[in-house]
Amino acid sequence: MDSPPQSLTVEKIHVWRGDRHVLKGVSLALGPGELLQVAGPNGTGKTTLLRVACGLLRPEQGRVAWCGHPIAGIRPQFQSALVYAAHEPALKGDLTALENLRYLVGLKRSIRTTELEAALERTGVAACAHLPVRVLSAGQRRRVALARVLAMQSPLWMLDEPFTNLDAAGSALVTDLLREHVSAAGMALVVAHHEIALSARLRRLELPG
Amino acid sequence: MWTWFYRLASPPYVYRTAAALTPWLMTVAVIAIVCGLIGGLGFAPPDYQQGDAFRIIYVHVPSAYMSLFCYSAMAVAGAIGLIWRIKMSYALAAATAPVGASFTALALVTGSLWGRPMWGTYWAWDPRLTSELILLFLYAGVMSLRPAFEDPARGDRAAALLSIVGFVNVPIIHYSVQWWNSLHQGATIAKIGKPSMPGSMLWPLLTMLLGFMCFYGAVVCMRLRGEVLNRERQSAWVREAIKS
Amino acid sequence: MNFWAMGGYARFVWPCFGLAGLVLAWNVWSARRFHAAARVRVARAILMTEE
Amino acid sequence: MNALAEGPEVSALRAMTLIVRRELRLSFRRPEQVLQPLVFFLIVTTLFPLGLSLQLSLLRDMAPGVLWVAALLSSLLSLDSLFKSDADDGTLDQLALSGQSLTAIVVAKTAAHWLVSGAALVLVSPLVGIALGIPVSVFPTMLGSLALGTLSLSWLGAIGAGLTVGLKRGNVLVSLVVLPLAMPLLIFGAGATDRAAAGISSAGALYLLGSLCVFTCTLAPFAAAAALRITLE
Repeated sequence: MDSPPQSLTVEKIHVWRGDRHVLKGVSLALGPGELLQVAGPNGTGKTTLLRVACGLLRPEQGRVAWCGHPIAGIRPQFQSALVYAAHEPALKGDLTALENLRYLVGLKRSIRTTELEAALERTGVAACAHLPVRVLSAGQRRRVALARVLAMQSPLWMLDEPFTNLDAAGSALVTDLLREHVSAAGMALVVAHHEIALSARLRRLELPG
Repeated sequence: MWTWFYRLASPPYVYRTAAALTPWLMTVAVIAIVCGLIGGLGFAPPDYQQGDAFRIIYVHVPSAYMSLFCYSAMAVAGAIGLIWRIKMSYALAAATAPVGASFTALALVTGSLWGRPMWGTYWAWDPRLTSELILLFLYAGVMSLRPAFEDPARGDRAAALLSIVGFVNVPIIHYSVQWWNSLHQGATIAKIGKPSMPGSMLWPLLTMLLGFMCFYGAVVCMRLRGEVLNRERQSAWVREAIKS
Repeated sequence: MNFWAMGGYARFVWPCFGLAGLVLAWNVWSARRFHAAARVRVARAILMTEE
Repeated sequence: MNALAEGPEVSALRAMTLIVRRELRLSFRRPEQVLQPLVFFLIVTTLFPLGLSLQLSLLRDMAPGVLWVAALLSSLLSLDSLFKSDADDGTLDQLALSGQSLTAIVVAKTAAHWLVSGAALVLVSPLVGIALGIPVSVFPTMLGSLALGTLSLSWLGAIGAGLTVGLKRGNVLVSLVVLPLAMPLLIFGAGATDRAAAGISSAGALYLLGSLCVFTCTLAPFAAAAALRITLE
């Protein structure tokens, strides 16, 4: 039986923050193999849009749907298909990189240490696996957070500024990972100022100032 | 029934209705309070045990009653707001809090002034007064939580949740304080309020109660208008209403 | 005169009623002020957007 | 295969054990966070005899109350760390998006928090009991009441911590919010210890404390999860 492909739709989202009308009727749609870059000046609600799309923030108006169902009703299924990497890397300084991954990824799927090590290897921080995150540089932390995104193996990625704190090699790595993910029919919603060097299947959503 | 419910949720309707209700409620309140005062101070006979000191009952009991009533109203309004996401019921909860807290403070002060001739001290850790004091702390918690949030919508919801939790706790606090007091029997002598009261003592009390209720209604309507304006600052109807 | 003496309890009874009056008056005053302040805020917001 | 994937493949119980293990490991890496409230507990109980100018008989009468007030205050201190650090570094968002129910997460986190704060406090309390002159025969009641009381307080505290997690100066506010709710715990807990010290049966107070504990354990997780949902947004 053929089922409709996985898709994320955000329809006419309105969000107020106190008196500020942050998001004014933003809509977007994302299907398999697509990458949507959200861009725009600071303070235009890019992070807010991402938080709405992943269900952390309930919009005053509008709806977010996953495979055609409003996410409020299918929260567990939606969340297990989703990985969100916020601006903060969500790592505990007192735990090692590996422990950090194990505890957060482990909530979503049962995972073996070797898989986690492979993910750290892929993002180039395998050497730091057993170091407390406290001693890592900002760029290395970003890479550990990327390893978490990889290890979750979710079809839908939502990344908030994945290029910050990364050197040229790191940025190239993010682009590579995004390309691989998208060509494997994954979906990605990325907030970035940075031009993403992906010609195929990249769309941009510019939020007005 | 539901259309009525939804109309109540509409800010302009609430704003206009509150404005229309205020003078009526205030008139009834003033009349009832004056009648209650005349009855309580003039016509009610002195208590056979407490003499004229018992007349404090005419402000103490209504304010103590209102303190609980306001807290319940706040919790119920908060629950309605959380369940149906109605902004106006948060506005009602926010308008109720300071009024309820002031009644609680009044009940405490009058209770302790009543306690002085009865117990020989202003504060005897009487169970009712102690519960009333804790209720004041609960009000303080709700009232300081709401403005702590930069986003008023979140402050409203947080305060609503806290008032519901507090509401569930009020009976527990009340009975625990009574249990605690039973350990130290002998500290309190006089029991406030008699099981049976002659009519000439009772009717002024009920009239005062009615007066306090209507007074609460009038003051909340006035505050509610302010809350509605604060919340709907951006909307067109508010601007029209203020311009004219 | 007996009435004002309240059977010797005057210094407890009258402060109670006085305080009750004060609290009621405070409620009316603060509610009015609250509403007025909200009106001023809206009026200011209107001025700012019209300029 | 349906486009809608199944729910989380990790069971709620497994997820909760994982969170408890994570919290415990974090506390062991930062032992000072566990020890500081305990030291505070000891210091506060030292203040009372000094303030009462060593009237030992008076002190002995007051001991259960002193012990309980100090326990309450030091448990409040540790509440701040319950959700705050996770909220600051974004872990709380990740937990909320983990596909597990927020209530289960709250239960796990609070249980772990009680293990390192409340249970530790119970273990230290005999020291304080001896210093305050509480007879050893009272210790079972004292320990039992403290265990039940701190557990309930952790649940109430989870609500308070959840409500204030996004606030910059939430610390004082937590006390303001939680302490009035905790007064019944103090009454029954100190009452039980008091009665045991006076040689009266403390069973009634302990039962009441136990029922309060069951009550908070069943309802507070939902309230705390709701609080987190409000403040996370």
